[in-house]
Amino acid sequence: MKADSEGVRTGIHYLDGDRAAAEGAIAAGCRFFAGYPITPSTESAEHISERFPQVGGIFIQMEDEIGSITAVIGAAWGGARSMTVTSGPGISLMMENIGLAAMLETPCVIANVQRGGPSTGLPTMVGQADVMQARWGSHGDYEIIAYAPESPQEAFDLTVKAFNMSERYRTPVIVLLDECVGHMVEKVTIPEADEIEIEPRRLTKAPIGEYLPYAYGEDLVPDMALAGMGYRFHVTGLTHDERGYPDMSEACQEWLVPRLLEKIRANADDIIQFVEEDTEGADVVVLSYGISARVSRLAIQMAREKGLKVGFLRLQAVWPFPEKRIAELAKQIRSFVVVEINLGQIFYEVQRCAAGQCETLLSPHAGGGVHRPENILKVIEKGAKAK
Amino acid sequence: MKADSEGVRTGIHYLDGDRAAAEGAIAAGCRFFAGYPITPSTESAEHISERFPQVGGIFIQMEDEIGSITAVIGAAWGGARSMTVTSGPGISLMMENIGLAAMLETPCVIANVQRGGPSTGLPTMVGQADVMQARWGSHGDYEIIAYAPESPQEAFDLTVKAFNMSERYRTPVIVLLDECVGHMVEKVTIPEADEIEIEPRRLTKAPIGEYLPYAYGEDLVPDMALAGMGYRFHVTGLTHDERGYPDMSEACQEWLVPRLLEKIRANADDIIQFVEEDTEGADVVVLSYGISARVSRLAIQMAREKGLKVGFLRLQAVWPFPEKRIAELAKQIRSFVVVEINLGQIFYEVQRCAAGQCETLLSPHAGGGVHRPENILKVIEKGAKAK
Amino acid sequence: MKQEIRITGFGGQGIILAGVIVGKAASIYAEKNATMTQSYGPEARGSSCSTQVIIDEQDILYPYIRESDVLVALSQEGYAKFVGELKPGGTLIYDEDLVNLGEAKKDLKLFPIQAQRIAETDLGRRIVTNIVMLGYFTAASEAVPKEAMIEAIKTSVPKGTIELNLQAFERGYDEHAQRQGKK
Amino acid sequence: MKQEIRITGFGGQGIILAGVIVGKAASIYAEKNATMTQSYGPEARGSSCSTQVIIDEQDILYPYIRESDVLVALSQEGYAKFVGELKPGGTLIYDEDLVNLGEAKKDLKLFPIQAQRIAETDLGRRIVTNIVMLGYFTAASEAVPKEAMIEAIKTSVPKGTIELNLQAFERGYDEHAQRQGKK
Amino acid sequence: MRFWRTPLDADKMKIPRGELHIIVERCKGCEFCVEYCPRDVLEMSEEFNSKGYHPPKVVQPENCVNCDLCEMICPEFAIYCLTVEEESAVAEGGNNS
Amino acid sequence: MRFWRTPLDADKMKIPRGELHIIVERCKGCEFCVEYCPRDVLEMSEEFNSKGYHPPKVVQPENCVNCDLCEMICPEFAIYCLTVEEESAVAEGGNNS
Amino acid sequence: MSPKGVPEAVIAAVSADEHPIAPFLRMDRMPHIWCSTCGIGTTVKALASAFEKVGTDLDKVAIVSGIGCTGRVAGYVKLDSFHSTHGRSVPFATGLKLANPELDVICFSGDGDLVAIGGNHFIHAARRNMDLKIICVNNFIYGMTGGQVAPTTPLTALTSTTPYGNAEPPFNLCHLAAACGANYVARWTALHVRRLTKTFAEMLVKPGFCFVEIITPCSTLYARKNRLGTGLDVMKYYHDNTVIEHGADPATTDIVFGGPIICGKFVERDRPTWLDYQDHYLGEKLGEKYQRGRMLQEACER
Amino acid sequence: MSPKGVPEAVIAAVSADEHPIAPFLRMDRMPHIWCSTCGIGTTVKALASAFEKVGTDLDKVAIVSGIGCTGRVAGYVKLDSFHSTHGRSVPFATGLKLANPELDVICFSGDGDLVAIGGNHFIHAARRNMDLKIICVNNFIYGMTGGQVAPTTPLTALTSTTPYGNAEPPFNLCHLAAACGANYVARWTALHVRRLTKTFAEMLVKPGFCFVEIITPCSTLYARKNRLGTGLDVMKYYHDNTVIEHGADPATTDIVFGGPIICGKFVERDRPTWLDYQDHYLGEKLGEKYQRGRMLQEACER
Ligand SMILES: Cc1ncc(C[n+]2csc(CCOP(=O)(O)OP(=O)(O)O)c2C)c(N)n1
Ligand SMILES: Cc1ncc(C[n+]2csc(CCOP(=O)(O)OP(=O)(O)O)c2C)c(N)n1
Ligand code: SF4
Ligand code: SF4
Ligand code: SF4
Ligand code: SF4
Ligand code: SF4
Ligand code: SF4
Ligand SMILES: [Mg+2]
Ligand SMILES: [Mg+2]
Repeated sequence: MKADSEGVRTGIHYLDGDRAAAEGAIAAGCRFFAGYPITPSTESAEHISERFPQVGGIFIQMEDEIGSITAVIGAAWGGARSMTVTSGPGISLMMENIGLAAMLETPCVIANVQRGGPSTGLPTMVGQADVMQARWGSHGDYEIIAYAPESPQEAFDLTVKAFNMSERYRTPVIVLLDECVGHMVEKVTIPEADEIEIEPRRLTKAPIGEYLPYAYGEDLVPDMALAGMGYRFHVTGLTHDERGYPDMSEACQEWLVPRLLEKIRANADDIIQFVEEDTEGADVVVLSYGISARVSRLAIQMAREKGLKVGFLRLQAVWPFPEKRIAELAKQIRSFVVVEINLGQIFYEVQRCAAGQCETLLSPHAGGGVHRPENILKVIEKGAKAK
Repeated sequence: MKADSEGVRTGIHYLDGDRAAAEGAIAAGCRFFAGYPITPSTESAEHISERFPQVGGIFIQMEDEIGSITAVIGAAWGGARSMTVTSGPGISLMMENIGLAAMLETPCVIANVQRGGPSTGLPTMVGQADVMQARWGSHGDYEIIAYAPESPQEAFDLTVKAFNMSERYRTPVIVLLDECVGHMVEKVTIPEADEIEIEPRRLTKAPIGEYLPYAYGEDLVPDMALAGMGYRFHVTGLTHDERGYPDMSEACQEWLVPRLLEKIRANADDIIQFVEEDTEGADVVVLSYGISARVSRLAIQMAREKGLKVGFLRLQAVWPFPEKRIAELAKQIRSFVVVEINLGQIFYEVQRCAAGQCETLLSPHAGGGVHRPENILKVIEKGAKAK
Repeated sequence: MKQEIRITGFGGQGIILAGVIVGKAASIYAEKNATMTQSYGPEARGSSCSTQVIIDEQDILYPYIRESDVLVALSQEGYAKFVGELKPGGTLIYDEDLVNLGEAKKDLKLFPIQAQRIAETDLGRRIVTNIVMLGYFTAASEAVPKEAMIEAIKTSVPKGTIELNLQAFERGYDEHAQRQGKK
Repeated sequence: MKQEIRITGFGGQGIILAGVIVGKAASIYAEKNATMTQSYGPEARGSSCSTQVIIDEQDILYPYIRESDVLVALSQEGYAKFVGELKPGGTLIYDEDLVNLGEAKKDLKLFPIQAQRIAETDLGRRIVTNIVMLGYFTAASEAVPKEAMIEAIKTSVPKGTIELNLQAFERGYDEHAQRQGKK
Repeated sequence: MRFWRTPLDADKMKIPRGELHIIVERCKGCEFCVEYCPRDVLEMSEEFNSKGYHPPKVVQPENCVNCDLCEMICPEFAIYCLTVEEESAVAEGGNNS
Repeated sequence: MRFWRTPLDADKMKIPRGELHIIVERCKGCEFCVEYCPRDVLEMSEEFNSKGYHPPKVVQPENCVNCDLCEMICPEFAIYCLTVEEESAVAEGGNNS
Repeated sequence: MSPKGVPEAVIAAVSADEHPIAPFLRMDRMPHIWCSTCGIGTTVKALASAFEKVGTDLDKVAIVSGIGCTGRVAGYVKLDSFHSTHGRSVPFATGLKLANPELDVICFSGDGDLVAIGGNHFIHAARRNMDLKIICVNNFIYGMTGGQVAPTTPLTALTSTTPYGNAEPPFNLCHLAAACGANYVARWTALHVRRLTKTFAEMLVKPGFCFVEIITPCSTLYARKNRLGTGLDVMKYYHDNTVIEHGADPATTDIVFGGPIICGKFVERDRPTWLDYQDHYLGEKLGEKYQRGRMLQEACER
Repeated sequence: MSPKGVPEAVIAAVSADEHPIAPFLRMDRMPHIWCSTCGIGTTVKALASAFEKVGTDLDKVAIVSGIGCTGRVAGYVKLDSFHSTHGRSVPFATGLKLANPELDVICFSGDGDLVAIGGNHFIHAARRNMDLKIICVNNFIYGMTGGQVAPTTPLTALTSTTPYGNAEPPFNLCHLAAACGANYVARWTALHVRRLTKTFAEMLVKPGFCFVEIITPCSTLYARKNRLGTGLDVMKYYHDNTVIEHGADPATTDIVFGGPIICGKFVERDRPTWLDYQDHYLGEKLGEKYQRGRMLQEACER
């Protein structure tokens, strides 16, 4: 279906990434926001607090991040497309209930505007060190979807996509912004409502009395009911059967949990999004995402000026990880150079998927700023000599 | 130094892993416990609530897990060896403040008795799916130390070790039990106090006025002061300089955070502990930890009866990961078979470190029970045919 | 020789304690290895629960029952759930007031008792049903020496109740001789 | 041609808004690309803060200043911190009441103004210091067309204050001509 | 949509009388119903159900005034009392006890 | 160990008189001291400091009774008043203002 | 197969599904997990009766629980029901209610769930006067995890983490709820089934944050540890020691070990709900532009 | 180099380190980050004066803050000082105090820190009567993050997340603290420097959970958004609108936008502290076997 024109601020704007993500959410039909202020994400919440009362949305500032994420989940079951926005310390606090969202198969979106960590770290400065946490931060096995925009425009676009994927796969989706993208102000073009494709919620059409909350078909995603529709269904964060009833058995666990992973893994190609440039014949492929991707491009230009053959792989989705493509490329190149504002996170994934077929090098940065292109260049040069 | 005999219950006991870990903590000098009940970890807390008032320890049941971990950190700065115990949902809630502990370089121990996840999952049944979370669960870059015992005896031994390592490297250490080991009752031999080596806290000896909380020497670990000693020092979860003062700069971040990782990485050999059996000449090396390691042994016996050459690598420390040893072995064998009660976690690490030098196979289990040895055997058989 | 023992019943019957006593007796007082584990859910409260004890001279690798040698059943549900895991020729010890065998496997060694009734009537405390059963189990299964069991009971039950529990144990132990005598 | 512009001052001077206006003017009303970013710490409150605007016809990859073309300084601290990043021959625009150049680099194009004093005295509202400065900047640097700046101001300041702000802008703009005239 | 049932012919009722139903297998023998029945209609039985609990039994069915207290207090949803008309009420709730 | 200083010769003091100290560079011109000085000792100065704030200046030093209010209320720790003995007190706090 | 000792006839005579509560419960999940004499079931029955009394449209009711013995209620009621995480029933319910204000949203949870780990959500929701009905089964203990001390455990009481007696003063939940702004505050014991039903019925029609505390026997853990006898003995204790005092100042209703239990309706007032406040103030400011959070479901259903 | 407009002499005349507060502050960190007219600094000064008054051994004081403008206090005082995480000053302080009961442990934090995200710890520590001194700078807003609504923001007030006016009723923190069991509860404004100092001095010697709320101007955010004028104007407002009412029932001390601010010492009582309770009950039960949590430092120092 198409976006509701009422919420779509069609036109050209000069917006920061935080606000662009907020506009993306509104365009995608988000009408419930619960959040707790935290730098550098707060602009999103502020923007929404202003916009929502005029588009029929509910904005509530909760007492903390735990309350925020839980209210977001509750609202999803009440029928809202819902969202919260936070940063490092807040996302860590949300981890338990992100697990709940995954377990209940609740469509919802969490934006994490990454700052320098660990702990309180550098609240007003950039980091990209919550990437592995996004995948592994809650206890137990689950899979996550996460997008990492490189500009305010993409913050808008990928937030829309995040909502759509969360509906399609009934799963929490994380938008991994970083402080740079979140606070960077650029031109953002918001299209007409009818140019924005919106994924409808997978509402069940079963007759009352015949609905099974966790029965699923080929695509592994069950249809959803909402409170108040008359189904009188039950859901629980405990291991549960088709009926949504707790079933404390190994057999039920084996039935349930692998599917939670598989519904993402099997559909990875639909979810994954990346930009690949000039990898054909490249010696080195630079892999990056978010703000680091932009800085990388500059380093790549510099390297090309020096005559190096450098390709570029920019992850728009960091999770699921494009394992297959990495493995293929690994066979064709001398090395990957991973550029990220952390001391090695996606780097490990690349290294794993490259499986020794090529070198994997890291151009690290502890946070608080972006890479100096010269430093990336050095690693590219090293990578060009690999093997 | 040696353990304080008052706390050490020398003798032979029939104890479950939870209580054995508690005794290990007491033997290691732990005298502050803050926790919040959660299955299957509660026996630890209960045991300590009974023991502490007789050995001069403070037991407090907090209002939640966040309060618990934070009180544990506070107590460490007040001079106590301190600990908390929890399981899945609780450990997820603790993530923010585990990051604080890492950032402040606070010695303390967190036991996570793993149950089936995600979310509330299978509270009374086993899981091992919090292993990656232990490493990556808090936002930002840091390194963690984590031990995974396979029996109540080892729960005792490794908890003592956990305390010692937390003091030596001034860092939070996680004891990753699992429900099986936590609830399994076996003979536990507690040695004499003077046979238990205790790492003294690295207290500063600097004259008042000359103490720099985050100045460090060769081993990268700064000396500590405690509240009340007269140093009037400051610590913060913000990025900080030698003086412990906040310094919101990229330069300071570059100075601070890489060291937090490096103090663990550079000392990995001292921290890492594993048991290696019959890897010489093996075609397959089974890698496992915790309860799965015991079950694996049975499968290995079965495989050997079939004439397969199978070695065994049992991780007692899962973090830091024994990268070097894996890489070496990979060059000598056909395959690794990773046995864990999850759908692939340490498996990824092994795959990464093996770097394509051998196959890496997973024998997964969704949780709620242990592997059937037959299933592991099948994977071993497959692994023996690899390459 | 390896012995795999299951004790089952419902919450509140002291099943877990029974398992601890057997395991402790074997591992501390009879110098074997013994691993005791339990399965319980929230349903433990008033519903089925069980404990497993593996006794062996060797190291116990796999801590769970693969085929049990002895099943001690104190509830219908527990019996139904676990009788299938008994090995051919295995030992079934059960409270005949609480468990109806139905069409039990043919080749089991059957040891019925009215443990709960004995505890309630003879000893006046239903709470010692489990210990009566342990006495009977000790005599019937010969899995653990009597003396070791007595030591384990002494160090496992609340101080004030040792006497009563030993009495219950002996009563159960004797019941075996009596029943065998009657046969 | 790429333009790298830094505006700096202390918290409360409206530095960030100034950056937004410049960026918006360039990107929306002058059809170039413009990326505006800000550096701020908690110290922003009353302490140094700054904004960067990169203007280019091409895609802007690296969104931060590598060598600035223009520095607009509204505080001593900001001046001291950022004057070094001005490229040889770069443009320095500063409030001469607030910034003491000391031994400034020789080859800069210097544009002093008393923006705060003008705002306070001529316009009666210290709060428009930043807009006075923007007017002066527009005239002095020629980085962004005047019309685009005016449009951007109109859509960026609170509705009720547009008039005042445009007045402030013009006042700053004119100051340039006046000062040039005096030379 | 609502699912609550009203006793059939509620309007025709004259003197409310209770017809007791005990779901023996569900009872956990708490004795609440026996203790708090204002009319001493119930008593604990000697027998036990398959879970080993003693359920109540109806000893004075004619006393029951259908006050519902037993039904309300029972934590197991194991006992309930249906209203029957005076005329039609078979005074032998016993056959249901 | 304690570090609090007591004014020197506290016992010898007769009539408390204040000697005002203003740390001009630290002042943020909030005017609290000026407003709440009970003796109108202070006034905001016209000049501004390097951060652009107007600090206070002492206009009636002889009025100061060393009540410390300015010191207590100043959020910047930018003004303080030391006690001086009547005799020795130079009535020109001005030289410190 | 009939177990020994129970006459066949008795078992056959009635069908469980005939119980009047059957339409309200998931009969396919019976028997429930609660122990013999546990008062949680009684509380559930009272709520069912209150629904009947009020004539609530059960399709428009949602029950949210956290984790705990009481938390299992969500799994047994045949309503839209959500078994969330420990301590989070209130924020979950907040989201649900705000997304669909048509729903009656009820939190049904234990004392530990609501005011130990969930305490912050509890006080803030009360402050906001969020339109939620909070049913708190207070058994003075953490039941589900095996009997640890709760923030409601009276001083000196024995629990598995206070083996020498609780040395920490408990909350008076009614006082806390009232101090934070609840619109309706009442307390009963599990024995007071009729009054409790009446209170539930009142609560169901009362807008705003309503809090009902039910003192309930936990014989397996609390009573056993403290040698209070059987569940029946506990009920008898309630019978003998309850003082009904409607309108009592909540500050005076502390519960001490072995002391009287003051019950009754303590607070009933009419502060506007959160949505009322929003409508009022935002409406005032935005005028026509204000669009109240619509049935947000639309956005999904279109 | 001297900036323009300020005569050299004035600057040179005094040394910052001569300020009587210097021994109490980390002078190497001055100037602090707080805005002009922010009241936090005044509160810090009052605490310093109280220490002096009481003669506290500053080596045995620890200050714990969470995150916020006020939270920065920990970084400026020359004491053992801990800048923990947002909302967690109270449990951090709890651990610190219990590990070393010799210490005076003071939490110095903002309203959002203490009762928004930290609310649960706050109420439980008050219930336990944990021996902590809680200083809450209430500026009605989240300062550090740029002025969002706080659970103390009065109805109708403008903030960056209530652009149309706050439509959510605030907590009365003194009432909350009192209802949960605090031993000492008082409120002043940043204008009441002398009384505040006296209150701090009392608090420092009072055992148990003590709570002092200081209403403080945040001109940059709260006052600006709400057009309340300069910080000085806000101080004048306090001057004109404060009602001092010692012993007032905390329930009657709500603060409304534009209304009077009731100040004073509201509660002073003598409930035993958490450690007192432990000593009493555990000592009673365990007799000689009871070993009070010793200076746990020993375990590290041996
Ligand atoms: C985050 C988290 N911490 C702890 C637990 C373990 N837990 C489950 S229920 C419970 C307490 C139950 O007590 P209460 O809320 O009073 O309910 P009751 O069982 O007494 O009805 C606890 C601590 C959990 N599930 N999740
Ligand atoms: C877990 C977490 N959530 C949110 C934040 C962001 N944050 C920092 S301070 C603050 C609120 C500050 O308000 P208050 O406590 O009233 O202190 P003030 O700045 O007003 O003195 C917030 C929300 C954080 N640091 N950590
Ligand atoms: S309905 Fe009333 S009178 Fe009849 S048995 Fe039940 S409690 Fe007794
Ligand atoms: S109240 Fe219910 S459970 Fe209790 S004895 Fe009566 S029928 Fe049985
Ligand atoms: S000490 Fe008192 S009288 Fe003197 S200047 Fe300060 S406030 Fe005025
Ligand atoms: S109170 Fe302090 S900051 Fe304010 S004007 Fe006076 S000296 Fe300056
Ligand atoms: S443990 Fe207590 S609260 Fe839980 S079901 Fe049993 S009696 Fe009820
Ligand atoms: S923002 Fe407000 S609270 Fe923070 S320092 Fe400035 S005036 Fe103070
Ligand atoms: Mg409870
Ligand atoms: Mg505040």
